[in-house]
Amino acid sequence: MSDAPILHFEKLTKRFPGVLALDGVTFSIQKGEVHALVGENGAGKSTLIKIVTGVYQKTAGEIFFEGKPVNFSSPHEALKNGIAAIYQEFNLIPALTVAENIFMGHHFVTRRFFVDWNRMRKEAQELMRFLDVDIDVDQKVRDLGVAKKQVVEIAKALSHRARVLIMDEPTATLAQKEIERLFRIIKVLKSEGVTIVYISHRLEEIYEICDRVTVLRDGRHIATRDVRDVTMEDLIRMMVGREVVERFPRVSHTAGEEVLRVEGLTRRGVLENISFSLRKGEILGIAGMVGSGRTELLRAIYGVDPIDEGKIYIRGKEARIRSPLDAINHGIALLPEERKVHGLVLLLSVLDNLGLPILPLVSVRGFIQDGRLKAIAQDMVQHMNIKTPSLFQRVMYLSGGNQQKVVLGKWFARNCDIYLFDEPTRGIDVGAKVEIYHLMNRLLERGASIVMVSSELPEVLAMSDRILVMREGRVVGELSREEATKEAILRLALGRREEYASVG
Amino acid sequence: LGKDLTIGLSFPSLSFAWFAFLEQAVKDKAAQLGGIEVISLEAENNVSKQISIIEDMIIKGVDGVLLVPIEVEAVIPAIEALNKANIPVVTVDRRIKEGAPVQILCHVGADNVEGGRKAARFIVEKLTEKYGEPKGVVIELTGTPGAGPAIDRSAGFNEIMKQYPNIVVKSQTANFRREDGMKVMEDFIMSTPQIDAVFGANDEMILGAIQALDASGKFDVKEVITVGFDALPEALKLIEEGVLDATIEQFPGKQAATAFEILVKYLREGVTPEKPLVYIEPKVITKDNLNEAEKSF
Amino acid sequence: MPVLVEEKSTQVFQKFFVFWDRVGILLAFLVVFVMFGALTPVFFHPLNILNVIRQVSIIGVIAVGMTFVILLGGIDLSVGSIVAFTGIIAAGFQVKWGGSLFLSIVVPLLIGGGIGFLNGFISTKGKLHPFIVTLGMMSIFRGATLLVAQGKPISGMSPAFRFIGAGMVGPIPFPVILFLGCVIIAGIVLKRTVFGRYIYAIGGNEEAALLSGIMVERYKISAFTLLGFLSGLSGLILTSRLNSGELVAGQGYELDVIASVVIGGTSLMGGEGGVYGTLIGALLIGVVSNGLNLLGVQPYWQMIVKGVIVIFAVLLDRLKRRFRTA
Amino acid sequence: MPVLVEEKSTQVFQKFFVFWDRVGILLAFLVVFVMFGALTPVFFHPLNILNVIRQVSIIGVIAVGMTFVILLGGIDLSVGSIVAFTGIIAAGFQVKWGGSLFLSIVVPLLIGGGIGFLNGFISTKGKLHPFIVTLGMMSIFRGATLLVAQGKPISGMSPAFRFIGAGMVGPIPFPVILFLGCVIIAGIVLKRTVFGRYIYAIGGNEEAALLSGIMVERYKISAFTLLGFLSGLSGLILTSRLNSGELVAGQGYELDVIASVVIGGTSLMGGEGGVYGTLIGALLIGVVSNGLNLLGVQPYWQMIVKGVIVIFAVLLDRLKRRFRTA
Ligand SMILES: Nc1ncnc2c1ncn2[C@@H]1O[C@H](COP(=O)(O)OP(=O)(O)OP(=O)(O)O)[C@@H](O)[C@H]1O
Ligand SMILES: Nc1ncnc2c1ncn2[C@@H]1O[C@H](COP(=O)(O)OP(=O)(O)OP(=O)(O)O)[C@@H](O)[C@H]1O
Ligand SMILES: [Mg+2]
Ligand SMILES: [Mg+2]
Repeated sequence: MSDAPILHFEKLTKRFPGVLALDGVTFSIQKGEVHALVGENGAGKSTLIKIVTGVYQKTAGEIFFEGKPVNFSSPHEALKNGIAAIYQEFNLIPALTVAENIFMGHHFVTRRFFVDWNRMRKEAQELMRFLDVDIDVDQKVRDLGVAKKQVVEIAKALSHRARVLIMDEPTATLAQKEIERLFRIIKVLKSEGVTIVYISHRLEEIYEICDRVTVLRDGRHIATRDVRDVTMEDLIRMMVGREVVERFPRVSHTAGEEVLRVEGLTRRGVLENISFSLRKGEILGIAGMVGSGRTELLRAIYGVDPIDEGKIYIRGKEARIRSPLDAINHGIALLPEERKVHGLVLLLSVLDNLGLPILPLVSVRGFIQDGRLKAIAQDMVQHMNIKTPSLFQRVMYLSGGNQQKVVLGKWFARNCDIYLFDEPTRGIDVGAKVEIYHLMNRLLERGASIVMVSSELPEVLAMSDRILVMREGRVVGELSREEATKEAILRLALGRREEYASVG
Repeated sequence: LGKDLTIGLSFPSLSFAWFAFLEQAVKDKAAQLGGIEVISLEAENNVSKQISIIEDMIIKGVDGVLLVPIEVEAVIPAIEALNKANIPVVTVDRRIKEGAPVQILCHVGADNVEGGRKAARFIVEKLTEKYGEPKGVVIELTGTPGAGPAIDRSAGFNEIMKQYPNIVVKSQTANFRREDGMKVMEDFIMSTPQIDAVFGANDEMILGAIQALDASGKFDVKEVITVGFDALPEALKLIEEGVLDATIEQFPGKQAATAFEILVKYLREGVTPEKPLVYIEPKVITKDNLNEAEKSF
Repeated sequence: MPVLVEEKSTQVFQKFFVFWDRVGILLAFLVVFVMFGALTPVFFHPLNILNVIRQVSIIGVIAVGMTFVILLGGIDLSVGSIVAFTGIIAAGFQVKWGGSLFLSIVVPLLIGGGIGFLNGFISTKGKLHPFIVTLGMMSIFRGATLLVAQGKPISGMSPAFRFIGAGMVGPIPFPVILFLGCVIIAGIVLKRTVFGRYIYAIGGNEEAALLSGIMVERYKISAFTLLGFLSGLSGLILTSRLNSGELVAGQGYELDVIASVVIGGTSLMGGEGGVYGTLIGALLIGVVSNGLNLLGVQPYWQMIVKGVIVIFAVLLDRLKRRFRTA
Repeated sequence: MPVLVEEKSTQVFQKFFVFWDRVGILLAFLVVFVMFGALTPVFFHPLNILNVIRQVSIIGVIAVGMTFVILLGGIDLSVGSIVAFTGIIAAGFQVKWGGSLFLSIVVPLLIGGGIGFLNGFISTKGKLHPFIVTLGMMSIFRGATLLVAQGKPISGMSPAFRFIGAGMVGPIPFPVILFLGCVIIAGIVLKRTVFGRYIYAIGGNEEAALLSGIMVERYKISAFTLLGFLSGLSGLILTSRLNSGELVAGQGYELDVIASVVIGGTSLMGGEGGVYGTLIGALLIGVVSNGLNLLGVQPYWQMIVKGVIVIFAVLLDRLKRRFRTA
């Protein structure tokens, strides 16, 4: 590691209408290091990197790249100068193939304008091998699950062979195995002299791979330290500005009667004969590897995707759920996995998004009672600590984590009996996570039950009463709170112990 | 079943009632002559569609074609094709360009330029009656910009009007549509304090303009000299009521029937018409000669 | 509690942007308005103003319905044909089929709504883009109009029927009242009712709306039905105003109507916009046409100037985006 | 390692859907084609087939360009006016301004491209929806056409010029060669070149394309320019075929052109579709019209039947979605 800063920020400031996203930030990133960028949701991390890559233009201050002041006007320019980024949100073209997506922006060219498909595919396959994943590069991105999409994003960033690689929450959508793989790759890149800027809310990861860490809060620079020199408690305190005592505040309840039973649910090619039950007041965790069908299971129960076989019982009675509205009428709520695609209406305000599922409840003869709606929404914003200039801010202008909170808040506002959570704390900061866990506890107290799909094993382990493990569209095991360990889950999820196979 | 002749009829558009009369006249004549199948196709006022239609008729193998060209020039390639296929063609109403290197059995039509002139002369006459000399403000509502009849009628109209320096002509297009005639007239009513006469290049436009004048409260429709074109039944009715002063009759029924007869005679008996051009003189229809109108009721 | 930087100035900013969002096209409109007024004084005459609004009301009533459909991310090309068909039906009931005022008003409105329903039903259930469905319907009902009328306009309405398009309430033409009434009601519906908010949600993100428990298809069909109904109303106004059921009625309306909505700031992608913008958009088109006529500009130049003004007006409006993202 | 369930059968499925995706509208087309052939035998005659393709080529050439623009998520309403304007310019060079064959071909093409460039430039730089920009341009260039021609058509082309629209190469009409040539080249460009792939990328997700380092604006402008150029080519073909520069040429083309593209399966949302579909879409429209003419169906009924066939054809095509999501 050399000492010359490859990137230096001097009093960098960014103002959006109504928001000061970055407020005179000054720090440097050394050449060849893995530099972590941490901070609460809305601290300004994504904004910072988007200014570096030319997506946004800075309001004031300077950026020095390799000692020279730069001001990229587009990502195109940044890429040409050797700075590549994986952004927080997917930037893939659903209708194009994996290979094309990877080489988007620098197609391999043979004779002048023509695409060299063979070379492109070969190089894509090589990248896949390097990443140690099994993705058909000719597949359309549309047909990939979230985790695979993230892998494609990583491959895409790697394909530029950039000198600076910025990763904005690359692991938020990955499961354990892929994360380990990513870390191996980061280490390889580092040994090749690539500088990496790494943003994550999973603080353990910082300790695993990063050399130094910079903390932002409310758009201001708080500190830049060697990772060795700070404890996680210190880090959290710097981020949040206060002490966080307990990271997984699970209060145990005695589970009540059965509220949901799924029997032999099958969706050809995706889900195979799945049975389980959920009792009042419990959290049922669902773990599994990428593409194991967890998302599909929740969607099938919620009536989004049609099922081929199987029955769903709610409080003992068979329920015919054909649409999300049917599900909602049965007291079921789904928190979808891809917030921008399934969870939010980006053009609409925080108020409108929070109000979406509850409009009929706060209206009289079709007319919305504005006061009631606003009161409920204001309450949510406060409870969930959603950082927004006002209730009327469009959701598209919120930071990723705050958007996720709006998705959650939408359903907390409506009393449901059964909550299906798909990666509920994706991209949410440490402090806010605790808030969400508290809220989940409160839901349980209220008599609701939760099915929680999560790729974050510590979360699943700490919060679940029971854990189902899925693999290849089947349930391959059920672990009680006592049996559940990281190793046990991984063993089932990876399929090394066939005797656990298929319950039900 | 016993039809020995198939005749194609191609005309611009059925959305204008004038062509509906023309089509009806052809069909009546066909029924009267017997044994003839008429394939009538409208071209949505689109030149290339009309050419396609004629090409399709050739392929279908019609015996003869009765054609109302949308444009004087653009339809010539299609007539070339008809010639090549040895299918006789009679043009009705609008003539193709003079001197075009194509064979036309006969043209039966009225002269739109002459119609325009007649309308102008009528207005001049009325203005002279009113003021003792030809002067005043005349509104001209022209047809769809660029369309053949619009060009011709306006050309004839202005040719005469130019001879009278004391007559001010204000022109604006109303696209041959009643709605636009009304709208444009409403705007003229706002901008023009004095309006002595209005000429609509078809009856639809003048009918719209009359609605506007009537509703304005500023002009008395019966006072303003109004002249239309086409002699639609509605216009004739207004003439009878004394609201509309005149309309130009081009005798679509007579044109169509004559043309059709010539074509059938040629096909059945091999008789070529004596005159290659049959002009049916356009006529100014007023309250005095209402019974001369074709569609009198 | 999230502490915001510069809470105060923020709100001022917000307010300004919300204001500009609303007035953007209004400003452009005022520029055009004043310009014409300066060039030809009679333009400002109250009678002329009412004249313009009356002229605009026929397109405007449809544009109100189109706002709903475009907010949903849809489009409807059949509106002009619906105008013609319902107009002919109304004229038919007035003149040929017994002359009942009631039937000649109610039947066309129902038919308009019915055609709209079909548009919505076929495009949602068949998962076809409404562009193509309504293009087909446009052709079908243009043909049906000619068929019903047998190629001839139908004229001669009763005085009661003529009130719809030509009547006055005090100094105000009745169509103006109908039009502005539609705008106000639609404004309230979009802003205050569940139906309205759902329209925005569906237009913004159909999937998210579906997962939030909104019956997306039902609302889509409703919006198309509403548009069909309002097109029928426009057909009544036009027929009554012209005192005749016209065959070419409504031809080309679809472009004017969509232009009104889009100039008014509603996004063709759906999810953004509103009916007050549409009002301004429709007025802008009407005012330009009226102003150019008053000035006596030649038809050829009218077309050119109209095109230029439309582009410049929206450019002026969209300047706000500059400010916003800068 | 994540292993997909039933990898094999999945791929077979995939392949089938890709196939159906491609042939969907082809199937609908064949159904219509065979139906007409059965009703009127002359329909199948080679001369008639060539006749239809020639008729279609004027719209078809534009539709090829429109495919690029719609793939980008754009739209262009000005194509018909470009046809008229370039046609008049060509006729002007042929008849009035010296009669140079070279100028009367090259200048209109350049002007077409130039108008297209303007469309693209104003809509991308001004961040305006191309719908409204091209609507304005449609009006501007219709007016400009009338102005240049002083309201009268210009006729009398040289035989060499007439070859473009009326010439034959062996038994094949020259416009057919031009049209099919455009389709093939466009097909290759879209499939094999960087330009083509970027068109899909931008249409699929503009922001992602931008963040991936694609110069989005440049490609958008290029696509509009290409469309303008091809509209100019269409204007040449039409003027040559009619032997006259017509003022009302190209009126209403925009709807036929867009319909061809959409019927051919290209999504109005952008990112999906292709030019072979457009070929089928344009042929379908041409065949329906030709077939109905050959059958001698009455005008009123033609409109109705056309509308019904278009809707049913796309419904038949879209059945595949049923299969896919089932
Ligand atoms: N385009 C925009 N317009 C207006 N405000 C914006 C915009 N983008 C971001 N912001 C605001 O800027 C602040 C910083 O956002 P940023 O996305 O950088 O946060 P972050 O640190 O990445 O948070 P997270 O961990 O949730 O991703 C937030 O308050 C956000 O609402
Ligand atoms: N629209 C789709 N079309 C075809 N295959 C799909 C589609 N969506 C998902 N799949 C496939 O179905 C399988 C299950 O995906 P799903 O997203 O449910 O997995 P998961 O367990 O939730 O994993 P993760 O969300 O972590 O990716 C995956 O192999 C995925 O590629
Ligand atoms: Mg972020
Ligand atoms: Mg998932």
